Amino acid sequence: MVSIAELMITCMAREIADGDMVLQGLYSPMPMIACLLAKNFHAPNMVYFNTADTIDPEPDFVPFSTAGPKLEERAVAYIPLSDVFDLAQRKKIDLIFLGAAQIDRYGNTNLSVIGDYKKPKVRLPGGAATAHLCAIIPTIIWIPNHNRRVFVEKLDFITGQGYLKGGQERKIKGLDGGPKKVITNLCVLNFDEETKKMRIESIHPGVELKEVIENTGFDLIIPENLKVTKLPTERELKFIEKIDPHKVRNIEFTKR
Amino acid sequence: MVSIAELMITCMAREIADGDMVLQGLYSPMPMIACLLAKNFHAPNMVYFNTADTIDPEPDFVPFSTAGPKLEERAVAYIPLSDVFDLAQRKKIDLIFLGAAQIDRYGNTNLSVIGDYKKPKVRLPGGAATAHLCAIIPTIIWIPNHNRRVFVEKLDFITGQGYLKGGQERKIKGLDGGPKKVITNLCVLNFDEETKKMRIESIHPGVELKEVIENTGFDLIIPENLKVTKLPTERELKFIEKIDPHKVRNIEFTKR
Amino acid sequence: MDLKEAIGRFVQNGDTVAIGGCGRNRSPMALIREVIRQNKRDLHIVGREKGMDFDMLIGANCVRKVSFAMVSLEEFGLAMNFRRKIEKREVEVDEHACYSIISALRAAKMGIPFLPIGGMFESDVLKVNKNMKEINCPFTGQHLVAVKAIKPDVALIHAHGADRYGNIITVGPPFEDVLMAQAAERTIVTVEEILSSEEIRKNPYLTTIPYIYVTALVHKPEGAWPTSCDVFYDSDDEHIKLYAQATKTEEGFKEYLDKYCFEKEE
Amino acid sequence: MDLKEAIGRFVQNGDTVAIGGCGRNRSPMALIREVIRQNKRDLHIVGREKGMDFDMLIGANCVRKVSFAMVSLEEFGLAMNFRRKIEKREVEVDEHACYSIISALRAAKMGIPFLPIGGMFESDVLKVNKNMKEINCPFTGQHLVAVKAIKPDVALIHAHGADRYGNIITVGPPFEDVLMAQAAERTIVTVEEILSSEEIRKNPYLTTIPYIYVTALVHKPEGAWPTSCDVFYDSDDEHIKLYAQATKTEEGFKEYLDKYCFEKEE
Repeated sequence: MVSIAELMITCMAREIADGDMVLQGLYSPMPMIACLLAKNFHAPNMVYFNTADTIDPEPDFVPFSTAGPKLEERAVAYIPLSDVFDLAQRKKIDLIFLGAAQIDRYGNTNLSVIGDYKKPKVRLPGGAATAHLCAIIPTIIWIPNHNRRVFVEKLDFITGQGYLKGGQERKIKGLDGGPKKVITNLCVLNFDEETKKMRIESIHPGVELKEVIENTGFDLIIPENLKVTKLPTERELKFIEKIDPHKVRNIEFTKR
Repeated sequence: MVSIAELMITCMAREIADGDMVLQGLYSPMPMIACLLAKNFHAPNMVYFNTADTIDPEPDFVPFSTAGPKLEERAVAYIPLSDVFDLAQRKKIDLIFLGAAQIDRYGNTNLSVIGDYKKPKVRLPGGAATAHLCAIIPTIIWIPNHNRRVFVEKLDFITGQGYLKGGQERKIKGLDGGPKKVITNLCVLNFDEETKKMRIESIHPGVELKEVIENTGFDLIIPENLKVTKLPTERELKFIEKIDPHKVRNIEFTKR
Repeated sequence: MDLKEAIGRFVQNGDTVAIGGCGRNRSPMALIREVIRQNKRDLHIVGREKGMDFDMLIGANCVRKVSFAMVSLEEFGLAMNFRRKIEKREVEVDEHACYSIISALRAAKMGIPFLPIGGMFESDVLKVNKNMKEINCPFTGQHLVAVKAIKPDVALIHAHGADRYGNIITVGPPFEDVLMAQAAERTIVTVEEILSSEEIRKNPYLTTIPYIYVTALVHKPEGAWPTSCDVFYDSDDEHIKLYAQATKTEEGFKEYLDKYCFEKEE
Repeated sequence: MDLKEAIGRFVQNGDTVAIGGCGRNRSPMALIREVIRQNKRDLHIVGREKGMDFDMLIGANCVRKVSFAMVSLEEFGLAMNFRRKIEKREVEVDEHACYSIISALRAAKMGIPFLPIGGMFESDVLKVNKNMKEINCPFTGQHLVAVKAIKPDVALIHAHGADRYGNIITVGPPFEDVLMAQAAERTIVTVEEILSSEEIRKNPYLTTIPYIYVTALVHKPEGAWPTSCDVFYDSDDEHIKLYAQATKTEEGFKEYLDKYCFEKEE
């Protein structure tokens, strides 16, 4: 039995190519495990940066806090996050995983406020690296709760730059990088090359297309041959279980 | 018998007040020894920075290269020179010792070229920290060869900012710091408070006023009661001998 | 020096205070609690990705303005004091990205009034934040964002070891701790262990924050509790969970403060 | 990898080359000699306070342009090749102060096209250098100097130890070595010792230049000779004196090169 966390982690790991320089941020349990998974399977030469300021740690198990001391174990070096951001500014970072409280059809994200900025209904935590990095490097957005409160027609605030108003606007405005995929608990999404509108790439096993449509507050592009998300292999699952005996991977789904 | 190096070193050391943050640069043998002298005598709480990127080293003897490994011994920390310059930019550094190939009556210095800049008669080594630091922090200029080729009416090139054209010009231009003293093999010089013209503070024992005047290519202000430079004490001399058994202090006077 | 004297002498009402650590790791919690006990007011707090430290100071009414890229209790939920005070407009918001906070501190460390950076464009964060302005490179014309320096009056940091002169050794991640110490006018550091001066002079390459940046040193083992301190201890997640639950109401937070701050002897 | 392959593959004619070390300390001399043996041309060399390394490259006609704050043989006199070639106008001069060189490299490291600094005003260096421009802060109006980034194509560095992946440990002064490695597109490092990966992973806080910045690693004991390498060896001042005397004439320098560079096996 594959849990949704395990499936999402595997989807994230598969976005990492061998040799990529990848950054995992704070409160990013699934990306953390995805990085370790990728490095131990198909991407041994990836460079793994994280919020514990280390490079390529080899912890025997993962911590709950994704900036926690366990992520220092057997690292080859410390690197302050500032230096990683410098590398990003030089377009040397290939990927970062970012979250979103709201997302629109063009992959713009909100992590700042629900309601009016000056008089918010809900003050959210803030976007961390989002507003800087989404303008310059490729990103993967992960969303553990695919529903209409998250997938909205219009954002209350743009923290993270997606494809802005779609089409070539992002390019015209001189931004680099941009959202490559959105990985949720229901499906994997990408963006149409022309319009930059969100498109279903694959639906997770057991999920109905209807479920995805109903839980999305805007129209998704549905491709002709809808794929089913590839499951993790037995070996991948075993690795996840080994590296995460305390089920850190589930903390976005179940209360601790 | 006190050597001229020992006298100049003592003069430099006396410009360091307890608690000062002081930087010694490259090819600065006498300032290096002056810093160690001051720290071991009247200024135990000074902070000693140097071109070996260390803080407060306690070498058993001084190296010939003033960025040499001996200056790492028993330091409390390494600090890249970039961080020291950052401190200078925040006006936290109290003093740096700088040299000069030419100097004018207002303490402007040339370390770049003799002759035309684009077609120089002599291309000099360059000012190192000079052009940046002379605009922002107090400086002491040391000159081991007080003569008319060095003390000139007009510079070929202003590397280091002194009092510019004198009077209040430096202040008007918004510069901070500025040259406090010029310490030579003949005398100690300072600057008139109003005109910012160079003035004799004291003449070294055994040197005639005439000698100073003849070796200076512009008119110096001569105060009414001309002082004689204070000699190092026996204890100071002993310390210099102990810390400098290889006579690094003399390399600006005699060939190695 | 003890906590009382360090905070009493070196943190003033109205100060801009940079706070070390990241998330629930190596926050200077003993110093934070002392700031609250001494009822400091109108602080402008500055940090990159913060948690309970910021939330406590805000909840205890110490804070006028908050400069941040993220404030959260991670899996334990929103930082409720942060949320409440901003929704009530009782705290001024200076919202940043991680890198713009870092750049603001780097500018202060370098003694320059701004630093140009190459991201942020088209984010509403850039639109609402008056401390960022779009500029062009004087050489290349490249479109950039100027980030205004944030100069901390004081930095609060927890570290591993130091000699009595304040030469600090950290063996864990630097976070913004070193940068904050370099950028601030004054720096207060709590440490797990006091080392001899001889140990420091034997291995000067281990010193991460030289004494020249350190104003006050307090020997305070477990000074980061309930956050983690690398090789010394992990975060006390049970306690942070308790905090998250307590702060769901203002009353709950008050009870928490009474028990774990005002009545705590340290 | 050996010297030949490292320089052959990663240094191209016309490259901007940042060179580590300071004065006669920890210059990457074996790499410098290999650049000369391979007859690289039109290089733009960059460093803060340099000596024999710059002078040799200039004398061997490898250099088109030199960015520097000082080039000197200290007590052994002027760097005569540097002097001659500039007086003959055969090398382009990009004269800096220490801090503006550092700032130009810092800008490259950060990926921004310029960095503002707060000194240099009223120096003729500012007047003659086209890579510095006076600007005003967009927030405060403060008068500043913008220093244009210098992006090295390659950095040459000598260090103490590394594992075979290129995680570098330096225990001496950082000089600009770390900054150059971070700023450059490619970095070539010679080291005194090769360490095991296990040693590196045991103490990650000792790694000063992580492998991500290192393109090529060459195990080259005494790779800094005749300059110093901290705990390993001091500078060979007799040899530097010999160099200073040889370079008094162009013929003398040629003989020196033949004997100590072209005929040297390393």
